[in-house]
Amino acid sequence: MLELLWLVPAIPFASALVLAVVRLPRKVVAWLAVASIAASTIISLLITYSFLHAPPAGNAYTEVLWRWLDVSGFHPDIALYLDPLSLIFMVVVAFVSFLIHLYSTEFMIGDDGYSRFFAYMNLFVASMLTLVLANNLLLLYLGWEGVGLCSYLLIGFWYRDPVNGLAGRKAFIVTRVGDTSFAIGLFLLFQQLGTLNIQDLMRVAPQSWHVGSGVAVAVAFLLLGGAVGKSAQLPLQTWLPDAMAGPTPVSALIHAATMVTAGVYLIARTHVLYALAPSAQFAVAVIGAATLLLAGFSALTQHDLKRVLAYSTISQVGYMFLALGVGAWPAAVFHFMTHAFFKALLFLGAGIVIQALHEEHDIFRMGGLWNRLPVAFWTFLIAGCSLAGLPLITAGAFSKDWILWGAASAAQGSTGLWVAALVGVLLTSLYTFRMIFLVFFGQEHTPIAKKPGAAMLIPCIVLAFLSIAGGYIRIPFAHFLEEVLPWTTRVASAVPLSETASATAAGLVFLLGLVLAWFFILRRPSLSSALVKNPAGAALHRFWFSDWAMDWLYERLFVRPILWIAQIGKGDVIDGSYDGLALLTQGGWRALRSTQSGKLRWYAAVIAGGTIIFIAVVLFL
Amino acid sequence: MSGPMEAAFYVAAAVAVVSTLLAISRLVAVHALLYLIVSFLSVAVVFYTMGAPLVATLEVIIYAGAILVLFLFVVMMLNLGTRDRDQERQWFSGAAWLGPAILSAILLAEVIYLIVSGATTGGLSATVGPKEVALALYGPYMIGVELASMLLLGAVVGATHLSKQEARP
Amino acid sequence: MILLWLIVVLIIGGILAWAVARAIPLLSRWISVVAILLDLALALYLAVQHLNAGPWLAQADWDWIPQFGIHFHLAMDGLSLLLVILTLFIGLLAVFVSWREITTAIGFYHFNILCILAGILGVFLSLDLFLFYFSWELMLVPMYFLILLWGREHRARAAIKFFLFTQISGLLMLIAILALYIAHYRVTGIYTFEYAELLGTPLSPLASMCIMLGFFAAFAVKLPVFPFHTWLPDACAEASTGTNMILAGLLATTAGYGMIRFLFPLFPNATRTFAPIAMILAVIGILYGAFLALSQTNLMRLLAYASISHLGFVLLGIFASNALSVQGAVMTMIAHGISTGALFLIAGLLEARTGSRELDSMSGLWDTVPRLSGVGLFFALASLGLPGMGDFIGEFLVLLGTFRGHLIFAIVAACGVLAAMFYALRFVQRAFHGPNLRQLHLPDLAMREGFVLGVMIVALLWLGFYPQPVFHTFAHAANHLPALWR
Amino acid sequence: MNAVPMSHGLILGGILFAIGLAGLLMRRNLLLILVSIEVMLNGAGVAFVAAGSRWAQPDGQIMFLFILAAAAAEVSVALALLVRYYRMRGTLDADTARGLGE
Repeated sequence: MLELLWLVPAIPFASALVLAVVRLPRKVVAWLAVASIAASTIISLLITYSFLHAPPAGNAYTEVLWRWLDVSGFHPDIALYLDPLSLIFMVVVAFVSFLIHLYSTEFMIGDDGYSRFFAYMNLFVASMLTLVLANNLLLLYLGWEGVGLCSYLLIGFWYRDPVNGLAGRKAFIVTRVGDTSFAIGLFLLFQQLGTLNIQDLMRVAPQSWHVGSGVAVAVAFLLLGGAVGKSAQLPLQTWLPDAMAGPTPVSALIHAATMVTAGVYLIARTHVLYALAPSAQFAVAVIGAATLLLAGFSALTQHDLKRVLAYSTISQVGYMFLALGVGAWPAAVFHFMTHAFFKALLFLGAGIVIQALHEEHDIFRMGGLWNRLPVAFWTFLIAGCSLAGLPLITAGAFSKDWILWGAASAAQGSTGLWVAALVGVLLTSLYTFRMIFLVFFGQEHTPIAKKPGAAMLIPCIVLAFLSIAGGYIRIPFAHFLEEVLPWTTRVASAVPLSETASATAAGLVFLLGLVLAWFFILRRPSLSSALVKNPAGAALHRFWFSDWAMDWLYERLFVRPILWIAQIGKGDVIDGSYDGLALLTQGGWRALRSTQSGKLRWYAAVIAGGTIIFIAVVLFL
Repeated sequence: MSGPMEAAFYVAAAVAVVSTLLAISRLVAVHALLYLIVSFLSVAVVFYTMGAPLVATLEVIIYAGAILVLFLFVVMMLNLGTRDRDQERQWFSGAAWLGPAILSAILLAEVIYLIVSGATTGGLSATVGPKEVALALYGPYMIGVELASMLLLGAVVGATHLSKQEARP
Repeated sequence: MILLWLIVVLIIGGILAWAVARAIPLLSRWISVVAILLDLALALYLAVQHLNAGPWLAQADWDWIPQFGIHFHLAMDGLSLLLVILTLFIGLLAVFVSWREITTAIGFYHFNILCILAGILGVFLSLDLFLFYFSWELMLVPMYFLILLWGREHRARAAIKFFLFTQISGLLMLIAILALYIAHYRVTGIYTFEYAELLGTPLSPLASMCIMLGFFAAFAVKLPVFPFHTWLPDACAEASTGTNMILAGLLATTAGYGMIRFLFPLFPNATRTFAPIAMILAVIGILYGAFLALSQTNLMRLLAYASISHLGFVLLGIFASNALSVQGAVMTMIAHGISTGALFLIAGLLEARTGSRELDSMSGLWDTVPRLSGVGLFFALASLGLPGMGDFIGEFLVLLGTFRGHLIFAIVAACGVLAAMFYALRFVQRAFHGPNLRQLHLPDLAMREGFVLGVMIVALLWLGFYPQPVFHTFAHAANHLPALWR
Repeated sequence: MNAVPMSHGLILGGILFAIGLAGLLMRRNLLLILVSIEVMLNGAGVAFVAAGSRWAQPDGQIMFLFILAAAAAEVSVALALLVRYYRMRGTLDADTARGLGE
């Protein structure tokens, strides 16, 4: 069964190729796109089954397709690597992709770029699966860039509006900044260890470097740069909110469930390097904690439904980074999985709402939808609770409690990080219920235009189920990952609180957020608007609303200088120097031409003068 | 110390220099040409004293005779009058002569320096008669003679052509 | 013998094409196509027949001017073979592109194209420095005519600029060749231009450096290397599409080839001393080209600057001189020839449709020419170094190799890859995306155009996913160029 | 008898040449410019004859003959041109004698 692994990325890729080249009717396009992902999903489930029942030797399976290139000691293969970590990512990616594709067949039905959309989406899935399954970092990089490309293409999918194009370009460029750091990390790794095969690297690195060695730290930081870009973490998070310009299924698939967690995957995949570089790992934790708080505050102030969700995604990925940073590896992967379910669901629900309300994005112009879009409401509510972490029931609560516990107890954990994570829970709960209350409760502002059909509702229901049930597999999940990603616990000092206490605190904080949201939004809306009107509040609101003014800063720090340099360089300064040479020649020509006066006596005089000089030279030199 | 020939050389040389100076500085063309005749004649004497009788004769016949007569004819054809003399004076006024004079003086100085510093010993005594010249001319220099004749032929044709075209306005 | 035919076929084809053009213009085009195809067949035959036959796949040597030790010595190894095939491929496409665009003096146009190709082939095949120089100059005059006669508005200026730059640098190379020739005579008492014999000529460091710089000047102008690049944008902005494909795609490869074949083996020490400077120029060129491409409004100029940026990688890779980077440089040359050729082709197609080379006059073309736009997007992505295409393999290897010894250069150059995004995406977005402001209704890709571009896409993907045949072919050549990496 | 040194002959030639040159540069009258040229040629001739005399060879004199021929040819053509020019422009000013080819 395992040898079918190559089909998992290959089928979507082939389908993308067909969709890009051949012009097909809509029905066929939809079938082809969904069926290819379904095939991929089924194969990956079969592989999972066989992997669980008859684990291959070493609990890992490598499939070499062909030797990519072989140049003087550098010989990466096109090869896939399956172990519990990549298996989890593969299954989640394939499955969520399948659901979202199904959803898209209906969501995008009116669009004239139907075939193009699915071509891009399939290409994305293929790239993402390649990324996850790659056995060497070069192939991983290929997938990495591939998903970035698809992200760019899909954000700017509605290309007629230049704003979308700009958002796509921003996303591509910002993530590519991180990718450059990633690439340099690859150069450094290869230079030091002579290979890019991930497993070889993980085996050789601890032998070559001691803990905390400079090279290890450098490599870890460089890879972190790539991860930060792709996962929209501080300081490269600014592209993700703008990326919401793309169609909603794209936001659900790429900018919530899968691509933005590629950074998490990368760090988890190379966790050995981070173990060798504690300072880099600590940086991961700090970045995660800072991002989750910053994005949480920003989410509180947004008007656009999708932007709320975007900041929420940034914040949740921040949780995963926090988990990675403290050494709670499986918690990060677990949170990736639950987050994929509930955040995809939230976006799908948002898509239904937005389409129902004539492309209305402003949550203040929504309201009272709970009985008019019942399925959407209930699934959205479940996903929201999962996101906010309704204790004991939802998957999100399980994964988040696990991360909280890790922040307190894992190797790099500390009370400070734990508190940060706890504040994050409050923020999450606040903005989630603010959003839910504003969208589904209160007064009706906009009439409904369109009710969702089965193709859009079934994925929601499935994901809603998973958003709850997904949490209960925590124990087997941890067990499954045990070998690849062991939980690292703190050895030295005692942990000041127990796991139950941590979870209880999180539950209480969740409730506090819920109540506060209810109070400010439903009970006393005037209070919240008064808060915003207050000058200090207004300033803070503006600050948070603009994502801590990071865009403003980058615009002045990078974009404008670059454009400015490009603009002044437009005429090619160097060419100017050649023009100068030409002018000089021209000047010389003019000077010489003036000697050709046509005066006979002048010529004679010049000849005489020349003779004199010549004789003088012969005589006296 | 000083034989008659030698004296003749120096006297003739002095006359040549003075008359040439006068020739190039006259305002009236005819005057200039007359001084030039004097110059040529004295150069002929110089040639004679240097032992080149053939050349001396030719100098008189061709330079002083033919060429200058040509000049005189032209001057006559042009009908130069007082207007031209005034014009000439105007052109020649001021320091117009200064630059050329200096230039020529420097050149002369250089040439003299060259001659004096070079290995130019020996005197001008041997007489080379017309016979030797003629033998050499029609012996090794045959080609040169032919070329010179071609040149003269060309000059004849050219001059004829130019004057003919002029005749037909 | 077959090597001679490679060149002769092109020249005969050119003369024939010129001769028949007045009577039957179409025949002239077909003769060119057939001549190039015939050549391509010959090259492929050589590839198949002799690939594993030792360092030289084929050789041919005649006395030419024996008094001066000048031979007509042709030889082909793996490196030449790769570049010959690339040349013929791009040349074929250049002929195809001109089908519609060139309507005046068709015969002379094809004669020039085929002459240039013959010159380029001569450069790749000659092992006699005199013959090399001869071929080098043979490329020049037809190119001058191509720019001058079939160019746009300011073509005369561009043509003269091109001519001056290449001619002056070529003369420097001639002086260097003669200096080497005489230096060799002083030591051995033999007058010869033969590559193999000149290889070990002992030179003082200063002489070696001066002669090397003479060669470098010619290669640097033709590549083009940073401060000597300004002829390329001007020429590209004025010349016709097919000419541009040759200008940016092929002339650069002759320079890269020259560096690999002659510069390093002949002057191992001088090149090593000079390497840091060359690499600085390369890195500056990468960034400078990218930034200038960002601000251009003329599509051809934009592509020319982009090309300068990419070719910086070739220079960087060659002068970093280790196995990875040099092979990366070769790969970059090949992939760049294809991808830049394709981009110029697309720009030409856009010009044919919209009637302009200005980006400002294009917008939202995806609405009306989706296929052409899609292909344009593909090649723009290739140009920004997306993995899975040839450009990526080349540039990645160059950087990987450079990183070994010259960390800073590699890092700065990697930022150059980032900068490539700016202009590539700007091109895509200005031309294809956005609203269709002028309400254009244009014909999409025609059959022939689609076929040509399709072949190029396949070639580029093949280079991206399975580049091994290229490296394998080059490896044969690399083994006897020991000075390349140390 | 043999007291005139060769250098004096040469110097005489040089002086004549220099005077001719000075005249050539000073005068604006084309006729006098021609006169100056004759003087210069003459100076050269003196030098040749002096040299020939020094070594008792006919070559110097032969050179003078060639100079003579050249001078004759030159003068005939030049004077013809001069006359035409004067008819055309009404002046012999060398400085205004431009654009003859037009």
